Amino acid sequence: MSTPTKEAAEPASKIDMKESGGGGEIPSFDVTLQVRRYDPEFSDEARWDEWTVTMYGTDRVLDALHKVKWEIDGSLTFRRSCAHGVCGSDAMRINGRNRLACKVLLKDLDTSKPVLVEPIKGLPVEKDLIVDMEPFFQSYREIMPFMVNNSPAPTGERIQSPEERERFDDTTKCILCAACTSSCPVFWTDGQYFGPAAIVNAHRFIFDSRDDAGDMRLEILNDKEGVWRCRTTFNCTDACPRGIEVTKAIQEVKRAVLTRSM
Amino acid sequence: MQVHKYDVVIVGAGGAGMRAAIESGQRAHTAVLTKLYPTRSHTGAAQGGMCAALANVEEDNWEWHTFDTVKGGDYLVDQDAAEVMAKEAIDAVLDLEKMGLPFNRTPEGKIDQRRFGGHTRDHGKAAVRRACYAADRTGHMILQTLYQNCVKHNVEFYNEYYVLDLLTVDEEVTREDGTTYMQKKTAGVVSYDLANGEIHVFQAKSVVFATGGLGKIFKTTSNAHTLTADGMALAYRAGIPLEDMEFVQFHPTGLAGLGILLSEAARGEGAILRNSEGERFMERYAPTIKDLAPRDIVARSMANEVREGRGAGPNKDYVLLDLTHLEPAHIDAKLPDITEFARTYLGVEPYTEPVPVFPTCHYAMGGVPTNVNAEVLQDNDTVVPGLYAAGEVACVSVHGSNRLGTNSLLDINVFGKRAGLAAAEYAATAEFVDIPENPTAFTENQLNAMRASTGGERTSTLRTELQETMDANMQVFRSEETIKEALAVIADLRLRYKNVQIQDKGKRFNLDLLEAVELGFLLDMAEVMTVAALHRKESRGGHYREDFPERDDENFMLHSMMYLDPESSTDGTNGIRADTKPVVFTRYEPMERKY
Amino acid sequence: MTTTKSDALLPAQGIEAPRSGRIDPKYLRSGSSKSGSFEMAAWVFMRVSGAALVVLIFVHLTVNLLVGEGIHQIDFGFVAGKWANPVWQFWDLAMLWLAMLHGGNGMRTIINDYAEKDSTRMWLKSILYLSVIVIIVLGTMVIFTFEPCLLDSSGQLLESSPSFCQNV
Amino acid sequence: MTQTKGTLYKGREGMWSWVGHRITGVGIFFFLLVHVLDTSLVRVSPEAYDAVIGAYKNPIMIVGEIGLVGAIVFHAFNGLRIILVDFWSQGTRYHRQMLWTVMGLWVITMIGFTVRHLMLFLDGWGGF
Ligand SMILES: Cc1cc2nc3c(=O)[nH]c(=O)nc-3n(C[C@H](O)[C@H](O)[C@H](O)COP(=O)(O)OP(=O)(O)OC[C@H]3O[C@@H](n4cnc5c(N)ncnc54)[C@H](O)[C@@H]3O)c2cc1C
Ligand code: HEM
Ligand code: SF4
Ligand code: F3S
Ligand code: FES
Repeated sequence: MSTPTKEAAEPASKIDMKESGGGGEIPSFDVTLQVRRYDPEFSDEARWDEWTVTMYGTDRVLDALHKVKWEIDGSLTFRRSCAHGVCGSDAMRINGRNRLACKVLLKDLDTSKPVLVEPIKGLPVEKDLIVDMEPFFQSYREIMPFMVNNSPAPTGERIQSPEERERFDDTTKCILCAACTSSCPVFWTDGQYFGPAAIVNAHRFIFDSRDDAGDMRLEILNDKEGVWRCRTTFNCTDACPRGIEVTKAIQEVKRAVLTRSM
Repeated sequence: MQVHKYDVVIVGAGGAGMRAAIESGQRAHTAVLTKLYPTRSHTGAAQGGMCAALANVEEDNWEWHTFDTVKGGDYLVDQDAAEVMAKEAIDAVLDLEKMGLPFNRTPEGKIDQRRFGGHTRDHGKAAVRRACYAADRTGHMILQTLYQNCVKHNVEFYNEYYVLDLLTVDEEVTREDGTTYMQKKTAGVVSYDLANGEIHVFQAKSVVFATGGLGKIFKTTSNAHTLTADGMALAYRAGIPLEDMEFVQFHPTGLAGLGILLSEAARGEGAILRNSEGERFMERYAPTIKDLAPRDIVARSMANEVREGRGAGPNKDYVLLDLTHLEPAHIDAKLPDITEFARTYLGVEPYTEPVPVFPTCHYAMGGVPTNVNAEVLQDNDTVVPGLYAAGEVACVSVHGSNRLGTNSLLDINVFGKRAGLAAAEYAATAEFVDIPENPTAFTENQLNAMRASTGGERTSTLRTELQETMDANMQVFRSEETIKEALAVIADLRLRYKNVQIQDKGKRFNLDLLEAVELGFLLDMAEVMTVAALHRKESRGGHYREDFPERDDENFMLHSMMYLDPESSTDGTNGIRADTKPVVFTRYEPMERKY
Repeated sequence: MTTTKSDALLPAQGIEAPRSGRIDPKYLRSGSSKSGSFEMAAWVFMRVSGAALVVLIFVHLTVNLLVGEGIHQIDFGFVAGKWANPVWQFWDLAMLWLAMLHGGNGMRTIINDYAEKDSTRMWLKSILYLSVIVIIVLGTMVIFTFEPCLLDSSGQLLESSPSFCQNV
Repeated sequence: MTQTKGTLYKGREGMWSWVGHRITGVGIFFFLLVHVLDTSLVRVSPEAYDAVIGAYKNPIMIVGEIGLVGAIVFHAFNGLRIILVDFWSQGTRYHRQMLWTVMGLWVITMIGFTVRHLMLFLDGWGGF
């Protein structure tokens, strides 16, 4: 950290505080939310509910959902926790695309039309926006998402160069939100495909220089439901809220499986 | 009602819970109950790093780390515990590395370390590189790595199981001198399956609480929606005291209105705090180190600007973090997370616009009292057999009145591991304690009453009122007047809470119901915090009393201990008995805390 | 490890950890019967055959449609003229095989994706395989047994015969 | 309930190119089935073959042929793009640019083909 204590004069700010800093009124606007709802306790049919709420410029879709839940209809159900895009609870389909509700600002949407909110596709819907995540985590568990190192542990750390560390950096960012897997047209078809998230997490270990079980993971993903089912549709990459290059990771795994069998 | 029987039940699957589960799961029949999928826990939000005196990049040792921790906590730290933590920090980091955590590396391939506020070499001589980190997502990597190892060791998770009651049994024990006391014993927990609303009883020899913090007591917080003080409230309701609850850390730079954390690194890189007039106000409060003053001082200065009408924004309720004089390339290189948060959430472009910030409730220094083996205490020194606590829910106390950055990720690993080991070891020889009769009665009555209520009060209204009063009266400035104001509001809210009515009458995923239950935890803990604050008539660390602005070692070099006690009445609040506990000193004499 | 079942004072029920055995059976992978290496080979084949087909098909289209009189030149004589040359015979044979196998495998993927029931899947694939075999066999036979210089009943060369038949 | 209905997923270039690839692939496959069958008629008799092939020379079929060639050309170029995405290390980063290239090449090829095909067709066409 640099210490800016010795500067001769206070560094010039590029803005006139009185104007921009004094801040105008945070704009408020009305948003219509259309949520696809389903509660098997009361009906086998899914339905669309619609509410119009007044929201502010800094509000996100999650805030609008909360507003409905807290002020209008307490039975509206969705998962959430951190509210800033790091826990992966609230992947849902917003205006047709998988997003984290806590990362989509309402003002970035076209609020002249209703905002459509649906559960993510391809996993069994349990209630409203909540889906059963178990099949998703099952695939994750199957790819051995943990370090395997059979050599005797050194007293200190295992040495790894910054370049070796960089090799799998991208895929360590995954928060297991399922936005990718549930955006994949192949996964939608029968839910048998391992799915991008499982492959991303396998990639994280396959390319970790400290790990010894890469071959086993490649074998697992050489399954008929493994990497070969990916048709490079890139929906996963587009959906990933962490900006992981998911398809790239999948392609690297495919090439690794190929190289290994040759 | 369904009954399960496990040697060890761990409540919470954040960093502390899963670290415990990895140890206990390999030694005893263990279940982890968590109201969230493990990887949703808030440990994943931590960015900065985890400290350990590895001395990988420069000279360092655990004794210096102990000193920094003690001093950072304004000497209210139990020094024996701080020593344990600083000493075991090294293994804690190496354990994680061997579990696979992808730490950033030095050119030689060792774990890289960086500086962090309050961590110094040789007792304050200069800043030291002690924080081990994985980019700007150390907490995320810790959470993922621990979960991965739980998968590896086949830990049994009960996901989306809310623990709503701690089952203990009181037994009369006669001391050597003939006097008697009530010894608590752990029998198990009662939990609620979110998916279908069924109640499950878990009988266990050992129960480990690792339920995290209480940020949602406040309106502005860096904490998750789900951090509602559950574990503290459950322990408290079961008759366990709570220690040092008045100490809450407010982080200076939360995104205004949202509370999302912007790391201290921003100011380290030269960002400047300004008020609505564009003035660099920290020059007035800390003329030499200005914006880089300690967290509590900066937070208070910011709040003071707002209070005196120099806040920015339409409601004049925040100040501005100005990065516009920095090169965009520099901002991108050093502060990518900050720029992303500011853009995503406030739509503010930090290259050209100042970012609205305000202190945000960040961390609870207090909690369920434990000794260094993570064993929960039912008073100043009696251990409750079979009950353990670790992580933010616990108070060991290693953070005293103010936690140093990076010491919490360390805390959850060191004491999480200790809790898991101790719980398994205890379970190896202990007998099950019989579950009390009607174990689910309390929980079921509570839930049924809420389901049936027609009182018309909304959970969200009460919660908002609580959070607003806490922000207004119990934040960085407190005085007898504001504390009493908060107490009055809380008392009123507690009455209204009886009339809380929920709208979702279903069994499946009834989060409406659970939010109402969580509000009960928040109200209880807000009250305890406020009463504790009322009793501490001094200013120390995160607790600042305008009517007592000085630290008062003579009268208050003591931990506070708050007991649920229906017979007691303190300053107008009924039901809380305030007591104290001595602070443990080993090598460091209290000094004035200045940097 | 100690016992799972509760045998103490409360009714004992050995309850599994939830949501691990609770997966919707639709998602359970029935321990893959078909070896992955087949899928890998198919994947590679799609790429190799695709690359080859680009050349084969583009030349085919150019020769048939873009040079000479284009579409109007195509008649029996044109085909006969081409197949008199073994290069074209081989060309069309390769195209036939590669395209059918490539297309057939592509169709197999698509059936795998969308058939909802195992029985439907089996039926569709049987029909697919059968038609691919029939077409390949038929096409191959046509190319190899093709007789360019047909005579009519009177023993005269047919009008549509390619010009080289005159020289025979 | 497994949600199969609801709104259409709003995929981007990658998804739509895949949809296109799949549809063209299926289309070409069925054409090929027919095409092999009609070509087999050369074994039956020249008249039969010429009669069927004659059908390809009618103006409606000409439009169909342009469609077919359009499908093949797209499938072929996009197939090459997929191969690049698979084997070129930077392929996934530039898949969008490559798709625009595919579309550009497709337009150029199709203009060329259509003009030439129509000219040749009109040249030799005797009218209805
Ligand atoms: C934004 C942010 C940044 C931070 N940065 C740093 C940093 O850089 N360095 C550092 O050292 N510290 C940092 N901290 C602090 C540190 O991250 C936390 O204190 C620590 O992670 C707490 O871990 P935990 O395991 O105690 O709780 P958590 O991770 O919060 O986990 C709580 C668990 O308890 C479960 N639970 C809660 N209630 C119940 C219930 N009733 N029944 C069942 N389960 C329940 C939840 O499901 C969850 O699994 C940061 C904190 C925040 C908010
Ligand atoms: C012209 C050259 C061709 C090239 C370069 C080519 C390339 C490809 C490639 C690379 C794939 C794999 C796509 C994937 O895995 O995602 C594919 C799939 C396919 N091809 Fe071709 N192909 C060509 C010609 C043909 C022909 C002639 C047919 C028809 C007989 C055909 C039918 C199909 C089908 C049905 C698929 C499956 C589509 C899917 O799974 O989505 N292709 N092609
Ligand atoms: S890869 Fe991205 S989208 Fe997929 S689960 Fe991980 S974070 Fe979510
Ligand atoms: S969306 Fe699916 S098809 Fe492949 S590129 Fe992503 S996994
Ligand atoms: S609530 Fe955590 S990712 Fe959105």
